[in-house]
Amino acid sequence: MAVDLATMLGIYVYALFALGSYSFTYKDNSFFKFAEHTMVALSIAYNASVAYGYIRFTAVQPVITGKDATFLIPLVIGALFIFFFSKKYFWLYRFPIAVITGTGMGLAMSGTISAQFLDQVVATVRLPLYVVDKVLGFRPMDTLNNWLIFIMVMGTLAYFFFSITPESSLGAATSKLGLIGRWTMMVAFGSAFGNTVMTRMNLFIGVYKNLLRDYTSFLGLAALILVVATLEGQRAKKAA
Amino acid sequence: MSFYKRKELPIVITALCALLMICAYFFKIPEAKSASTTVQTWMLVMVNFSVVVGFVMVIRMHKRRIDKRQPGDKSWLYSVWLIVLLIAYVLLGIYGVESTRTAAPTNDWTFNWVFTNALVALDSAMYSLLAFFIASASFRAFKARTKEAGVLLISGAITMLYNAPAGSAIFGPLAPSFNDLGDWILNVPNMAGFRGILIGAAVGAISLGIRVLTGRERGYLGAGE
Amino acid sequence: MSFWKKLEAVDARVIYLILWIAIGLPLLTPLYLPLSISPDTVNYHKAIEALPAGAVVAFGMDVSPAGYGGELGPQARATAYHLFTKPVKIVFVSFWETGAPLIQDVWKNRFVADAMKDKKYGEDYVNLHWIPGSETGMAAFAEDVWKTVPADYKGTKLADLPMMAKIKSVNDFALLVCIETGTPGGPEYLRQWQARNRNLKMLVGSLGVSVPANIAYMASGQYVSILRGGRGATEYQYILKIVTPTDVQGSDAMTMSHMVVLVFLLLGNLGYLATKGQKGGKK
Amino acid sequence: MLETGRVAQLFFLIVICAAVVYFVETARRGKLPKLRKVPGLDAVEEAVGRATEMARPVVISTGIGGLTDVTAPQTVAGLSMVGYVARLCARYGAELIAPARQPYVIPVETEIIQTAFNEEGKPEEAARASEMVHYLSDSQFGYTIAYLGLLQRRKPAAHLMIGGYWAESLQLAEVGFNVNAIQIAGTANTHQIPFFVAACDYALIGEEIYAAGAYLSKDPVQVGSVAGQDVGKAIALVLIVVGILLTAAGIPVLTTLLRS
Repeated sequence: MAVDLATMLGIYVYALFALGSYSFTYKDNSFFKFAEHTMVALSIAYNASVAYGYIRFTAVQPVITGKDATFLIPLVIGALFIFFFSKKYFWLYRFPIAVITGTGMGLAMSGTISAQFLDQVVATVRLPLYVVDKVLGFRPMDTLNNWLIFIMVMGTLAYFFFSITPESSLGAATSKLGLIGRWTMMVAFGSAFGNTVMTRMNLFIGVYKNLLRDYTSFLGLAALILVVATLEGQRAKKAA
Repeated sequence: MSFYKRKELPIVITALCALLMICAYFFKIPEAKSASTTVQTWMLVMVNFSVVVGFVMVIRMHKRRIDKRQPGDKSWLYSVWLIVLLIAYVLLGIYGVESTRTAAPTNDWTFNWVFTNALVALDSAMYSLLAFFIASASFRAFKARTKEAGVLLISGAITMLYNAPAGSAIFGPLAPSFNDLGDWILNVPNMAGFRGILIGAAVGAISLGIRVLTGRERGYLGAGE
Repeated sequence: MSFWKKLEAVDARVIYLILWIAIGLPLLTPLYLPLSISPDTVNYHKAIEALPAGAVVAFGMDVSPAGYGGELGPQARATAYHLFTKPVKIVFVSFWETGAPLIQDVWKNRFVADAMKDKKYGEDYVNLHWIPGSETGMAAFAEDVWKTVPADYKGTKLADLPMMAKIKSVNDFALLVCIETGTPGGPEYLRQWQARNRNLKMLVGSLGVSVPANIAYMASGQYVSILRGGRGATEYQYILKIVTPTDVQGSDAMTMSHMVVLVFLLLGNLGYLATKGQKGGKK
Repeated sequence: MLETGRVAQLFFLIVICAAVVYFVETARRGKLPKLRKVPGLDAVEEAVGRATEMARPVVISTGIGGLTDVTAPQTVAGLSMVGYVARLCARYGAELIAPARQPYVIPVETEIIQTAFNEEGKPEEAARASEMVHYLSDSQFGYTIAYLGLLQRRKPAAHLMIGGYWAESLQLAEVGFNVNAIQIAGTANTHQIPFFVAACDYALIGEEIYAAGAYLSKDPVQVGSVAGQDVGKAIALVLIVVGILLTAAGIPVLTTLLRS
């Protein structure tokens, strides 16, 4: 299969950076540092480029063509970000930050109360504590699960009460309930642990698959990086 | 110090913007709604300027490293590479935007090539380093030293077996029951635990919001008076 | 030195090498290990099947390259394929700057490209590219699409895209599919989109790490269903019958990698129990 | 006038906000609400004591978060812990090492340590506070590599991590475990908590770090908001109990009300 030069070069660049990153598991070396610095540079430059594109066509264009001059306002306020680096005019930098924080905070607050507070409460409230199916009759397992969810949600909430001290009877009850919560969360975190393993492994498998597209670049670069890292390690040992 | 240089004015602006958003969400006031949409679209323009801060900060820091280089230490060369690449890729991005007359620099072939082959590789590989660390920590650090850690690890092990596509197969005819157990962990204790955490986090987010609104939380405005 | 102590003192690099080999094997030859399909994936599939003709679907490609390179790429491609085989209108959009260019990468997939053949850009689907501002961007989009996005990814004005004539705000969408890496993602859509349009159904393509939290949103009915990480992606591919040998290899590799971690966990803990009390000092 | 379906939302938003404002303001006026001691704090004193006995250092870090963004509360909680640990180190005479990632956290952290040593009557050590804070690197992985090296070289007897931790949590906890340190760790980043629980001797879960920070610092805004948030959680708890009983009795009135 004929592969054009750009694709081939792409495969090599991909392998260089992927293996350079992985070489950290062998030892810290020049390839890893090179990969790390490249990543910082490219990600900041990428974000800056798309930001430029957005400003250019959403705000600057309408102002230049006279279609919507009001965009001059955010352009000017946004430009105040530059004063972040001025000791004297630092205070100007606070204006765009104030607008951005305020808008974001206001939106998050109004949305959170329904999406993460009330809807979660309502979902718990709706659980029947005695489950009867029209066809199958009484459902003991579902009933038990609903009871468990009810108690475990309360336990988790109770665990995070901090202003009730355990001396009072209410405090003693809360801390007992909270104990259930702590155990519930241990099971939940176990589940989180297992699922994190899945994500990380899948990501590695994804990169591994891409590396296997071409054996020459994969094995060749891997060998090169291993040799260089070993030599560097020996030199560092001698120097020390 | 003059009034407008202090933090009070920005705090008032923060509060006003937040209140506008809240009003527009809860009340049927057409003026508030259209004002809030306008502020939102303005904010989308403004927020893009913040990349300048990161951009200049990283260049400054690496310039300092180059200036302070020690004889015999070659690590300053990485800083040179970082600065050169950073500026070159931004210039390429601007060229891409201008030459294709679109907001997306990735419409430029070269810019997109670097994105797909270099940035995607780096991002994926750096984050997947964790796969290795999880493997070694599983062997060397994740020990059931307490009952809690024991419960966590057992729940984790069941989840892993359940997640592995062929994991439950080792149970042979009992595989469906094992899958039920995996589902149960996810849907009952895990769900209940995370529901509690979510409700707590929602309250925490609202609390942070009101502290910012009332000027009791000022970290976001930077140091100084 | 006892056996267990020697085992515990093993160089971490040996462990890393075992991982390379264990995952490499199935990637070289597929083992065709069995797979079962979870109810969430079935429900995810059903929700898209149930879409009426002409329904407008938002496709939120909110991914980082790392998310896409791992679990979310296969999810996004399978979901796009499924949607393109249905008589629905799709609006692709991204609130992650890195996600937007990957929309085109999804279209390049063999199955997706095949399903797209009969669809017309501008009439059946559009790509509105990237919207900045994270959660604020979502709110602005929800309230007024046209004001937030003046043009699509190629710079075409929305007025020149016929299907956009009927799409003005979040109320015009029947379904949102969000393929999410992190923040902004599902919870932000809940706060800004579903809070404004209570009839908006949501499907979430979730990274494994986010599954435990997302289960709570699913149990409350806020999400119709989710795809559970890489496992969910593979199951979905099986349901849609778009599994390639490479996918099978990936799925086998997933099994192998999990087994490796499980064996390490088991050995490490056996060693710990066997040498407990010998160590001293440490509780 | 109100949007339909958002009445209950607005009501509860106002109630929670009012509770936080009330407790923060009364705390600022000097009436600090009493907080319970988070269990992990006893373990901290024990760990520092053990380090003193073994004549090995105490390492404490505040994560890789900042002080100006959404991660700030976590870093602040970590800094409160630094103050507490520094006081204990001064009292017992243990060596303190505080690795840092963000350059602008360093002066804040140094000052905290200095104050702690001064308050314990150790001015000579206080003068060397800036040597206790180690700036490692601002890049995530650069910081991690340097931190791991530090743990391996210095072999601390106590290793504390309180703050915003991401991918590095796992490696730090693993190496800390391998050098036989007593480890106490806490973060509000849910994904990282499992690693801390599995590899550390004591883990502070999520919001516990804020409560611990508030408990130690006695900062009125921190203490007040912890107390105010308790009201929010109590409301959720009461709603759930009342609601589920009403549902069981066949009266779904609460669900309707909450959706109004």
